[in-house]
Amino acid sequence: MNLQQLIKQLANDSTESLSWFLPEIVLCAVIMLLLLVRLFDGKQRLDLWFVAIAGSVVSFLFSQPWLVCGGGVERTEIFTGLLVIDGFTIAVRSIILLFLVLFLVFTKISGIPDSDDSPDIYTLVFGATLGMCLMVSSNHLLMIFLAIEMASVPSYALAGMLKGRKRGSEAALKYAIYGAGAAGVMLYGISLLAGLTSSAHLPTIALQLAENLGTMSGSEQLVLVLSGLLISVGLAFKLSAVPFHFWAPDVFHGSCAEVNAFLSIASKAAALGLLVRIGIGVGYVPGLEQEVAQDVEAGPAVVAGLLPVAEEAIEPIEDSVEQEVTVNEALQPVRDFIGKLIALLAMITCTFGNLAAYSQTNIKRLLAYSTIAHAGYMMMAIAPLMSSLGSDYGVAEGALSGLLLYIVVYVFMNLGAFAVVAFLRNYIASEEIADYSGMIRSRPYIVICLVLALFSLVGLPPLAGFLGKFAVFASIADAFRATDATYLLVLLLVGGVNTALSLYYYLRVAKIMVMEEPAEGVDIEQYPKAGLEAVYLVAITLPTALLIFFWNPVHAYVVDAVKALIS
Amino acid sequence: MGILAAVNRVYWHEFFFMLFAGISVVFAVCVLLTQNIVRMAFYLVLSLGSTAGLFFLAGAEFVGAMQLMIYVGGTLVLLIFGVMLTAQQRYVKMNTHPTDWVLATIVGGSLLVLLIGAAAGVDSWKDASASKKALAELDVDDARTATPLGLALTGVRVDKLDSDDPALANGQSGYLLPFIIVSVHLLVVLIGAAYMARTKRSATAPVGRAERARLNIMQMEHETDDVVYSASKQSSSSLLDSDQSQAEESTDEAQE
Amino acid sequence: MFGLEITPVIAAITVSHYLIVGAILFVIGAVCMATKRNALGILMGIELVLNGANINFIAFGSPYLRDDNLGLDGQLISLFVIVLAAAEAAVALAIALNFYNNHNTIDIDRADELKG
Amino acid sequence: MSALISTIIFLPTIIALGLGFMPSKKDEDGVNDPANKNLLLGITLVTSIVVMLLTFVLWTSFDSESGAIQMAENLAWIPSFDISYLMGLDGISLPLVLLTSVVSVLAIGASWSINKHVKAYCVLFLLLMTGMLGVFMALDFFLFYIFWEVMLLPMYFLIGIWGGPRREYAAIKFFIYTLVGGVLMLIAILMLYFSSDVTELAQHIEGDVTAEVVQAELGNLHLHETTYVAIADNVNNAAAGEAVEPIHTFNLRALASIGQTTEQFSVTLQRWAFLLLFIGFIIKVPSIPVHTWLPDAHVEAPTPISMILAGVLLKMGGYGIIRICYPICPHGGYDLAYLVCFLGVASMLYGAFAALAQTDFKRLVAYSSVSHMGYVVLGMGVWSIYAPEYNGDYWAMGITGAMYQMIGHGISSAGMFFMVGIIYDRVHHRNLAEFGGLYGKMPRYTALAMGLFFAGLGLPGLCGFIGEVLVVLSVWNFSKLLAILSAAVVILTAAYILWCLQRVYLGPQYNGPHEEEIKPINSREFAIGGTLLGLAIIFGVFPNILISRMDDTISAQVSDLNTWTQKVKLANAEDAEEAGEAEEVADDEVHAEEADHSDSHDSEDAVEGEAEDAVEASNADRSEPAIEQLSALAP
Repeated sequence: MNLQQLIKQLANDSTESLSWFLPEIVLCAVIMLLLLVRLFDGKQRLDLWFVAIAGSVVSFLFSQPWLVCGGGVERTEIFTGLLVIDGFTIAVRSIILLFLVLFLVFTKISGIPDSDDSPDIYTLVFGATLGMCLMVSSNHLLMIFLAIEMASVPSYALAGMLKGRKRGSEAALKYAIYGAGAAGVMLYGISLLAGLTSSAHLPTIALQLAENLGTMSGSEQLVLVLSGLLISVGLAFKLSAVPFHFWAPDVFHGSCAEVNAFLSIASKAAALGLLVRIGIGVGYVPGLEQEVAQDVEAGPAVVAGLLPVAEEAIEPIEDSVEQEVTVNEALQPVRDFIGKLIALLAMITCTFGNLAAYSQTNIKRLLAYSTIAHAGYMMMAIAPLMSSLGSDYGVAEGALSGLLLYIVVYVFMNLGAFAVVAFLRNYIASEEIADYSGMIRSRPYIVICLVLALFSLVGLPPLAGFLGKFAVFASIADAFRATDATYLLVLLLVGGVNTALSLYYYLRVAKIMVMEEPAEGVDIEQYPKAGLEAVYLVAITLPTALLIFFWNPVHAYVVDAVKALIS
Repeated sequence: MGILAAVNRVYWHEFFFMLFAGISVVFAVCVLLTQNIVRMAFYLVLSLGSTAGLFFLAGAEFVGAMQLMIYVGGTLVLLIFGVMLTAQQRYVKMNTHPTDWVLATIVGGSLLVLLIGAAAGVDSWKDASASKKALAELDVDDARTATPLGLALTGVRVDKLDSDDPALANGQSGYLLPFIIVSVHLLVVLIGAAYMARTKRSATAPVGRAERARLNIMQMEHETDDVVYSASKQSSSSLLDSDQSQAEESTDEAQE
Repeated sequence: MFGLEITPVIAAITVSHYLIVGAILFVIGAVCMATKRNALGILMGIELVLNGANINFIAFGSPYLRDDNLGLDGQLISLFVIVLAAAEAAVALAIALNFYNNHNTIDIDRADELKG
Repeated sequence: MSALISTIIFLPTIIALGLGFMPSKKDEDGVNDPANKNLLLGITLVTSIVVMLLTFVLWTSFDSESGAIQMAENLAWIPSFDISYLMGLDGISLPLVLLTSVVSVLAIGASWSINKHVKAYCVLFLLLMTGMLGVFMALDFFLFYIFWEVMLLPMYFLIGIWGGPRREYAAIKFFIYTLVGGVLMLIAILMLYFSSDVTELAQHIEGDVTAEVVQAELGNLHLHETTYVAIADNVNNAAAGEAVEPIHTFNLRALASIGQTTEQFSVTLQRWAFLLLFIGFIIKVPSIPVHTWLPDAHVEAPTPISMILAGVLLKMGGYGIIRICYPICPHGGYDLAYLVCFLGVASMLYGAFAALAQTDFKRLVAYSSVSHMGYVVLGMGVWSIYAPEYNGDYWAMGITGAMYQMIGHGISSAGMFFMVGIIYDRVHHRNLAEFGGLYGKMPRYTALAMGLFFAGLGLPGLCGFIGEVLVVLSVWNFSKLLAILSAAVVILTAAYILWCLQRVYLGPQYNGPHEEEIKPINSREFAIGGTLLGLAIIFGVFPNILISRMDDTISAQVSDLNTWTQKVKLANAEDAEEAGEAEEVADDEVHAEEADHSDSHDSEDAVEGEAEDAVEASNADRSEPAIEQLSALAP
């Protein structure tokens, strides 16, 4: 193959890839636009928020969430295998972009950032979102690291968004230092993994592992486990999983509620997406069963889409087809390792988050620990996914769709909670739970929205949080039935116990706001009553309260989204 | 070439490896042990600089050059700027708590033993025959990695097309996307850094909700704008310049 | 020691030798992050960690050291790591200076407003 | 398919949403303007009366000759999980639905003492009604769980906002206890759901299997139409030797059928599921050792909410055990019968002794609830304590007794709490030592109170008697010791109730605070108390009103479980040495047996072995003795 052919192939690949990459391109364009518009003097007249919101809506539309309906999206590797597009990518990316739209509306209503800062802040937000979109589609070790950096580095600056504040700058510094350290550790793990398998492309790594796993020496296994642990440090940091959660309460406390919402929702969703990507990426080689079942001729066609150097690939792939029957079976130890590691982390994270939340007096710290706990619940879904990926696709599909449902629900309930915190801060200049007491007298609608969001976070039926939890727990129970692995039963019990544990601290907030007398010295009456805030909150809370009636379509959607991923 | 020359060459390779590795490790240890932030920065420059030598030895001369230019010439200079801006007398030396030392030594030591054990335990990694063979056949033409690197950055991979392992030949990706997307990242980061470093503009007073929100946050922490702003004005203006120029530099270099 | 042939002292250089240098830099960087009180010192520790990883990438990718190597991927990844480290350092530094301006200290142990 | 049940359940919710937009006129302290309060409470009262009238329609249109599910409503809700909106009534749920609607009306009537935040009160009360009614009529496990948890939130706020001094503690305690139970239940639900496969129920069908055939066979399970199609496909595919996906189900009837006629739920699973479900339910009943929320919650709750708690909420636990625990996990129920009976008797004794020791009037009534609900648990547990002398009829009697006790206690305890509430409204304390001599000052009230407390005591001729006697009789045949103990509790009950009546109503004179406030009860209070007392007398004198409607359902369920016992437990025990043969029999039966007991006579032809006679014998004369004995009891 000469250079010309290679370049032609590249051109084809890139053109095809671009059509899947439109949302990211729009995000890039908005970043440029936010920069360029400032060059002209029209800044005083044009509020850049409108540019941002328009960009986010366009980007959301380009993410085409409806494509996955009916399981219509096949797994496609784009940009020469760096990224992968499938139903899961599209769904999570859409959720993140939808959240971006809601978030921008939220910041407009809450007034932070003000019009001076907004161009910079929105640039950072869009930059971080771009990184998150890449996180959920990464298929390559470099892209994983790059995407994490792209999502994290702007977030560090966002945490210190309100300048001139001691707490804000402290939060930003802590976040930046811990985050950079975790990223460095993760990179070291990535280097070991890449060196051991001589590749950075996840499916290739999986193939290499499947080939060599049986003959690995003790030291090689040690390297593999070490690299897995080191990579999990970086991921655990992004997920705020115990024991790498310590930044979360401080950062949440120090930065404003708007940034908290961004960090706790978009960042978590993306980190979970990446976790799934890595788990499936190195633990499973998709599509091999199909190839085996079909005629061998189908092989090259699939591979040609997958890989850049197709013509050379045809010959070897046919060889590998013969071994492929066992590839996914051979990877079972890898999956078990990932599944058990994540199950363990999830249990500790969940329990710790819930216990630590008990003693909090600041609502943002409380919600930070609640975020940690919820990261634990969501990570629980990965365990059944990994345990049954190679054996029982129905179970794996259920687990992944459960996770997706949880993320969807989580967007609304957590955004609702943080929005209330921000709005109340604007009223009473306080984020102490004690100052919220008796708030129902003066702002009943806001309080009812927060109470619904909190009980949804508990997972109380019929609120939406229950549906997420139910889906995740159900998949664990299903996987337990299918595999009889004891750790899944333990996971289920821990999840259940935690649900009950978490009740008390959410309930305490509700109790203080609803049942106690209004706090001394908190004068809320001077501010206008319901307005945009109430409208926004109701719009965010309604999905939480009503999802149970529309559960079936949403469930059908998430099931469609994960279909092409693992079959 | 005679036998003597060949032996000489092998000797030099190992000699330089030991030299660069030694400098790198020794000065890294110095970075760790010194309590003086200015010296720390200096040792770091030496340590990372000699790492570039290791890159050259391993045949990655382009990366080695970039290491010198971006890392030593850019990032570390940036750090040194930071050191100079904050190096008031009392912050130059800050002693680590002894308990931290003990803990860190124990944890770090066991991690080191584990990592070295792992690194030195894998057979295919300590197989000297490959390196001997490669060095024996080394030709000046083979050493040009800049061209394939440049091609890879535009998305075309020309190495390993004839690899024995089919899977490895497949898993090669062009790096056009990260090459482009990283520039967007650098732009965002540049704006972020500039935002963090500069004082708050107050060309227009915030109105309505925004004002209320800002005032409330200030009130919550019992701070006022003025005190903080006046303190930050002086240093941040100078930082802004250095910051931008460095970041721009790295952007340019990355796209070379 | 660790199965390495040390007699003759100057044996042929292999991937393992590079990895050991990388591991040492990584661990020193990690210890640096844990022990330094100066925020900039911590940042320097992070640079060491990233360099340790980079040495690994270069070693794994070097055709002089190993047959079934990582190839150009190793060099490319380390290139990107250098660029990303620069970006990260820029932001971290700006944040550190911001912290310095607000607190009039660069001692990370003095960052104790946020507790509980 | 009429939507009567759905109307009953969701009417309160709709009105509650409407009330949310009503103006609420309050002063600074949240005390409502009287006219506004009357309007809001009036709307709520009318709503509850309409609901009650609709439940009377259910009562009259209920076919008491059939033990099957009636008036079922079945909609596909979440087909992907096979969750359907399945509502229906049978003889077990009907009396409880009626009890709920009647007690709700009376509780609203008793709510005029509420002055603060009346709008919120009414909204929460109506939501609570939806939850309670839904629990009793849901026949889908998932739906049941949703309703079960739905009523938590309103109840929490109802206790926490309008309750007594320690209301917040009591409300949180109630909430946490119930949620823990709910979580355990959820885990059991998931375990059962994923182990179930309804295909097996239809596998005995021969020939060309179509959805219609399956529906004809399994129609009494009220599965959804699409499920029948899926089952038919599965059976056909299995016959053709193709792999089939299991069809999981949340349908309570289908789960029961699976639990009794197949081996999908292993013995271990059944024991664990039974235990988890049982804990979840006895938290609600409540039985020791998880009863500690009850005294706090009942004491701190406002009077109408205490009436609801004692009158309705406690019954959900008993209902759950009858409806879910035993039919779905017979192995668990059979093996753990000792545990159940022990808890029942222990609760009875503990509750009675604790009541004796109380000085707080309301706390005494609360502990009497613990004691009385012990009969319910005991009545349900008498299944199999002495297996060799097993006779299913006594269990039917025990269950009937438990059901009757639930209704009777629902009336008498609601009445007792209302009586306590009346005096508390006047004198603002509940210290038994400071009462006395109310007889002279409030004669009508005292008469009502005496009647209701005697009903609680279990005096013949009043509603409490029937249930207790049935339970004790049924226990007698299994364990004399337990029977004697439970009979002895009657003496203890008499002791604390009579002593209490003596201290409060008789006594020389009232010697507590606020003596001037004591005035005769008004007509609203008299109407509510009178209605309760009237009901207590009616159900005490004419037990057949209820029993005739419950009996067929209970005997149907018990006979199914008898069949199971003969086949699985007893046959195995008797033929221990011929274990192999017995298993064969069981296997045959598994395929031959169907859920519908009316078909069971036909299918028994296929049964071979010793179990056959016993089964037929027990089926032939089932349902007779209970009624006969009852008519003998009625004066």
